[in-house]
Amino acid sequence: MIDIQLDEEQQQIAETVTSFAKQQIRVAAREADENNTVPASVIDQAWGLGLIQNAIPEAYGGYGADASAVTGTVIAEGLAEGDLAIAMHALSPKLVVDPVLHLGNDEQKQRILPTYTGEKFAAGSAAVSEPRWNFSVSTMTTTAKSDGGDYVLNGNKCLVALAKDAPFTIVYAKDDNGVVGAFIVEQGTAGYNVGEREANLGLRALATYEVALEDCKVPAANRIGTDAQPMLRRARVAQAAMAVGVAKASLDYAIVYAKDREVFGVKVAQKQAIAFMLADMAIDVDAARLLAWEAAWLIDEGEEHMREVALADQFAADAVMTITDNGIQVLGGHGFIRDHPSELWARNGRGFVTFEGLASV
Amino acid sequence: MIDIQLDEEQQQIAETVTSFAKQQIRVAAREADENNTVPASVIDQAWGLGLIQNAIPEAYGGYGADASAVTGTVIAEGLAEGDLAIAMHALSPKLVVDPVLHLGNDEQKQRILPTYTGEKFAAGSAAVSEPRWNFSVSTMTTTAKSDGGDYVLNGNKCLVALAKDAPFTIVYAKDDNGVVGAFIVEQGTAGYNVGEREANLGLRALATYEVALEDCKVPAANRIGTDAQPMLRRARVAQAAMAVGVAKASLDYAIVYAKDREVFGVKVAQKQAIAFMLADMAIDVDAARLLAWEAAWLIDEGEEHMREVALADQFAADAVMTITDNGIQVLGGHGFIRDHPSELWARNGRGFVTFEGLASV
Amino acid sequence: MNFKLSEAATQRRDIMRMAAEGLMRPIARQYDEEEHTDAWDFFNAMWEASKSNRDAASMTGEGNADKKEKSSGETKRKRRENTLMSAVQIEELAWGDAGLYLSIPNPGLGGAAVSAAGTPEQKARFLGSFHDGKPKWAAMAITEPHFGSDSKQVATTARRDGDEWVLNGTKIFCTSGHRALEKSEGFVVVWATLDKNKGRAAIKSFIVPAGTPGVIVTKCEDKLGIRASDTAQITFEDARVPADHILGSPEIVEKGTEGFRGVMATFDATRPIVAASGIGVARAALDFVKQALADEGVEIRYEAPQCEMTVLEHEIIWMESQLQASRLLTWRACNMMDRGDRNSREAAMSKAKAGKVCTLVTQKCVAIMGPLGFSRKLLLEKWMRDAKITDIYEGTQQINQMIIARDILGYSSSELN
Amino acid sequence: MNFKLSEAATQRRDIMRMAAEGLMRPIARQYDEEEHTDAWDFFNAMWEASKSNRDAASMTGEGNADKKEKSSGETKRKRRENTLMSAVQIEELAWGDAGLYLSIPNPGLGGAAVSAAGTPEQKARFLGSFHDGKPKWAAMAITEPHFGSDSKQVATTARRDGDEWVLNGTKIFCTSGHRALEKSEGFVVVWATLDKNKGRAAIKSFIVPAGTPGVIVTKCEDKLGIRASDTAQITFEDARVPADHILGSPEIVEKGTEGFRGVMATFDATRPIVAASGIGVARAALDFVKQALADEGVEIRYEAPQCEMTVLEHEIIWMESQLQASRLLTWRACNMMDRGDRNSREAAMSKAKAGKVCTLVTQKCVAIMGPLGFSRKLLLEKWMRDAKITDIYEGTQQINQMIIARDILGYSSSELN
Repeated sequence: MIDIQLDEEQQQIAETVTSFAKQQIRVAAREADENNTVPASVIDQAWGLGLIQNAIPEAYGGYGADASAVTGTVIAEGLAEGDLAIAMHALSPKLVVDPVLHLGNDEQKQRILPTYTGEKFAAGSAAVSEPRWNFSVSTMTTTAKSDGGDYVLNGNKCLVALAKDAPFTIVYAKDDNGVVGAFIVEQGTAGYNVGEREANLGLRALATYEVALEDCKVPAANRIGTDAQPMLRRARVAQAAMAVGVAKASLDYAIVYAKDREVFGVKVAQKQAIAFMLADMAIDVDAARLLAWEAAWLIDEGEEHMREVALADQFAADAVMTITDNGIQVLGGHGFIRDHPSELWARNGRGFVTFEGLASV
Repeated sequence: MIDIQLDEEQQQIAETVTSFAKQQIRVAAREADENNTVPASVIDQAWGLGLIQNAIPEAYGGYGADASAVTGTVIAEGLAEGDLAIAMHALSPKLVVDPVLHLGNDEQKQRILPTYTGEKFAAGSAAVSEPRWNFSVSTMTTTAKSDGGDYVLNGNKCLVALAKDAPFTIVYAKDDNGVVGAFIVEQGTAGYNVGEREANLGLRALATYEVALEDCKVPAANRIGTDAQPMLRRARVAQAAMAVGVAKASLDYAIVYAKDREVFGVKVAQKQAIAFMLADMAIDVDAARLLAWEAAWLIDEGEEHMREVALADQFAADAVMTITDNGIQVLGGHGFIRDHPSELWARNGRGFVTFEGLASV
Repeated sequence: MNFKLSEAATQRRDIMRMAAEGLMRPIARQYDEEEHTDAWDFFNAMWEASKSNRDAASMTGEGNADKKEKSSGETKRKRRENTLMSAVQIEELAWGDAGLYLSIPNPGLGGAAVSAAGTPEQKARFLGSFHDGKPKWAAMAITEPHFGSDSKQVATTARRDGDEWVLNGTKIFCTSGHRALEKSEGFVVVWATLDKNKGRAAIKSFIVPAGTPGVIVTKCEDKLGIRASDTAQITFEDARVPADHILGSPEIVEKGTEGFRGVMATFDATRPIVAASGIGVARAALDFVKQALADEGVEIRYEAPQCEMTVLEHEIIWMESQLQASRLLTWRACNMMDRGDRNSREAAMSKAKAGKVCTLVTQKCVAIMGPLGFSRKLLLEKWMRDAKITDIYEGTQQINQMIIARDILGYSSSELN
Repeated sequence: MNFKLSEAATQRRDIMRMAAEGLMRPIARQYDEEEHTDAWDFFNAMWEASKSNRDAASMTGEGNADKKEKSSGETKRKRRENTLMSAVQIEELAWGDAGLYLSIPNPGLGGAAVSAAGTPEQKARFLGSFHDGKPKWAAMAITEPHFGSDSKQVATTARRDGDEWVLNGTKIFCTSGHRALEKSEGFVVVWATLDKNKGRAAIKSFIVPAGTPGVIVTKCEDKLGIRASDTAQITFEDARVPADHILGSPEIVEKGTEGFRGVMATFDATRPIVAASGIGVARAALDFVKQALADEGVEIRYEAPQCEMTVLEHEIIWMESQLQASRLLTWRACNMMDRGDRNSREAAMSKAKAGKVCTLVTQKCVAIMGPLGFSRKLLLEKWMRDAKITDIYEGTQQINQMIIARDILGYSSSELN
């Protein structure tokens, strides 16, 4: 029976995450952006919430709690409401944990998951995007050639988050049959060459790199499942949820500003042009969230979800663009100034349309 | 030097045409739509303005005045501001006159043009569209096969305006080389089979038909020029101008209504949501007109104009959709009622996006 | 969380789809072209069907369907899904034909008012008649020529004269008003003021049965779309109804606008239903286009990269995402109502979104199909005309934006208007 | 009617394009990353260039370029094209770099005010200095922390004390204010009120030269875009200027808001120029994307049928049509100004349209180029950041919609606000 609401546990997680995001993440966001660094203390605190460990079964050292995609959207939205770069850094372990957990075999789980159940935060990474204007998963050119019991990876990746720090990076590449597969690459593997740190429009605090894969050899046992599409779809839903978080942050800030600021003798928010813009923003924040929930729920139920993920992804990417742009517009000249966070959210939000979801970061 | 305004003569034509449209055409529009008939008296009056005859040189019985594409847009916009169906009926001679005048040879001019300089209105017609969802000029399937000194036309056309009345119809078809050509077909030619009158969403007053061309043989001398694209582009600009006329009608009516109607103690127009909507409509009416003027001016100057025609066409087709839809919205429930003309303009305006411009009508 | 229809809802949906396909689609074009005629075969069939189905009310947009269940007291709070089920069913009926769906003989909005504010005696008498006999309609008459959404402007008067109320004034945009008053033994609930100087508190509603002298249907509107539905203009000239035909108290309690608020609150139930009907129309258009494309072998590649995707694919995906967004917003609003939660904001959101989306989707579907979209041979152009009303009635786009804005800003109607 | 640039305008355009390509593009990224630094090589070069070109004013957005020609009296009314030429040139400069364009040393908006309202003596003294010496800037200080567009809210005060005016208050969003006051021998024109109780009539403007004690640039804003341009916050603490530094009369004429209106009217000149600068930025992005696509062999088929067109083609055509629409609206507004016709509505239209279009076009260009669009290796992301200001300064989108709406509705500011 249709029941469109979080259950009590999810509701509690949402509240915990959102309050952490507002109290700990958001206050650090501007400085992080200006200094191109995510503060380690915030990441440590986030780690302390156990969001990653929760999803890992006790057998591998985790807490064995809720690993559902729906709960994943709740966490992703909540943290992103604080700051997208910090949220992505904090959630980077999921780039490795999620594929291994849901599609990996027991040996892979044994080998990988305990890294992400320790006392301290450990980064994860994924290499999806390639530095071309027309990159998409279907046009991926990175290859994974079978070579005896190994795969040899070749290609150039970009927007690989935390490529220097992560003990494991999941590299997406096309195998000899043209199927996109996911390959576990350990830090230090020969041919896994991390290039210079990238400078981007948004997500400045998040360390992303170009990675050149040059005859990078990994054992066949490092391939997770066969077709990587399900993993990428799961990641895309989480990204849609992050887009919702960014959009919501921008909307809420605009509401507070518009209720505070006067123009022509009344509050800005009392002007229909602004009030109705806020109403439209609110509608699309909610709509985007519902689409993300539905797609996540279908994943959890093991139902067909390709189409719904595409719809959620597309809607959220468009919505966050429009909403964060309006978030600036409501503030007028002040929206253009970096004293206010609106422009930061607009820059970060642009990422969702500029590359294949944000599957890579 | 850039000079974006009508010259005095064009200004005068604009005023004449607009006042005729408002006083004679618009009052007849609703009844014409409900009864599926354009009243002959209005067409006769329009004929009396000499708009068609003006463009025809004295040598062929015309007045030898301004035949420029720019003036064409002024006339098209002005009449369409009255009613699109009536405007298209009144201007139907141009479907024949324009191609012959600008791209025909002297023999064709001698043969055709005097028909359109008489005391009485004579209809013209053109057969472009074909009854398929994905019709476009480039996917045209009607063929004109060379057969000795003749062309044999085969194919199905739709939205052929006044196909039963027009002494001449210009049929567009692909020749043996795949070039789209324009062929003069006289009423009564064997194989030119006019089907049933069509029933459409809009333009209900305008008599349009499906036409089946079945081994319809016309002499080679009936082909106008070689490539018909320039004729179609000229027609498209006129249609963009008609879209402007329809949009302007809807805007102006909405303005008057919104200034008259009260809501919550003030005029509807005093509400920002409505006032700003009207402002946006006004911007796009003007923008669409300027784009149409520019494209027409380039045609008149003999400059390259393919791109500008496409831009003008696209912009106008989109703009008339949005504007006439908003024209209904401003009236609220009354916009949905046929006591007001807004819904008629919305229905008529839809034509511009539903088929290859309105090149065929 | 659950995004799957219950078995019961699925069954109802399937039944409605059968009715939509079997009874409505075949006559949709006819009753659009033949405006102001009555589809009696259809009306009778639906009347019969609803007679054998005591939940008729729930499929016809009253939004008060849960009342019954609540009174039964048996079902757990969590298990109610009546509003949602209404939305699901009405999407199907509107998918069949929006004008015909609105014309289904039933107590409609008039009945909803009686059900919400009537005495047990009034309910028994006026709603009871809908269980038997010939097809009947009941309608709601609020709007007047000089106002639309600003319903405190009611100028129709009700004057007490002995044991009767005497009504004078003119109402417009009364859905099914003609059928309620002149084509059946139905009734119209009329808003009238006891005292124009006393504002909202003086506005009361009155049950006016068919056959009341002085009640004249002066016009049935010619409309852009939903032509099968009658939209009546009704004039009241010293129309007299018995004193007990007033809904609620006849007293004017200053500041006491609870009655008025109650009526406003019914929008929380009806708006998601209107949204659902719009979604049904838009889905009809989209389903048609997708089928036509599939027949031509055109595949929609949902995961194609932007740089390879055709405009057509992009448009389809855009329409699907917007339509699904509207549906989820609608279901959420229904869900909340079924749970007994306040849903004014969410109801307005579903309506605002659906109003815009349905208008755009049907326009785009017409455009995609080229000459075929423009032709009255297909239903596409009709769906475009039908869809537009979604953005207008039960509060225009702008009215719903206002409600949402007030709610998110915490503003009263005097702070934002 | 004529849609072709004159030879003179073409020449100027080409010269500006050379400057844009040769002088601006190579340093655009640097001065974006190194916010709050000064591009002295560029400033000096432009200063030299403008010295040898007495029409410098016309290329820097003052919009009062025609003044000169009018006074010369030689050119026929019909032949003037100065405003248009400014628009054409500024589109090129902004195509080079919007932040650097705004930083070109020149009398700017401050100079425009002196030129419009100053005495011959004031003009000679303050504008004359811009013909020689080192690079100079003049700025306009209107906005204050507590207001944006509602300029009658000016709270900065001017008090007469003997032969001097004493200014107190804080101004923000003063373009080139830092360079005018601290990086050159320039000046700032400051709006201040003689009496807060007397509204607009009491608002006057004062020329405050660099070096005036009590004038402190308290902050240079960190911005989303146009980072090469300085946006100063200036505090006036008992800042004293001679009595003859007031522009216009010191008297407060009740109801006499001509001075204020005059200032408002300068928007009619500046708005199309701002529109042109936005168009320049958007065209930079679109040119880049089109070139990149052409390099990859991707052809844009303008006449492809919708059903075959790719999203990419459609986006490009949409962007081109919107951008050309903005340009034509802008040129029309300039044309009217050059003809001496009132163009308030048309100026606001050009600004409103360009503001929206430039924002969208640059966003779309970033999106089209995928990972490359997001990277700071290219200028695309920068153009997106730079473009957004077009929809904000010289009146936000909403302010311009208001002006247009008032004009088409025939409403006063009290009827529509």
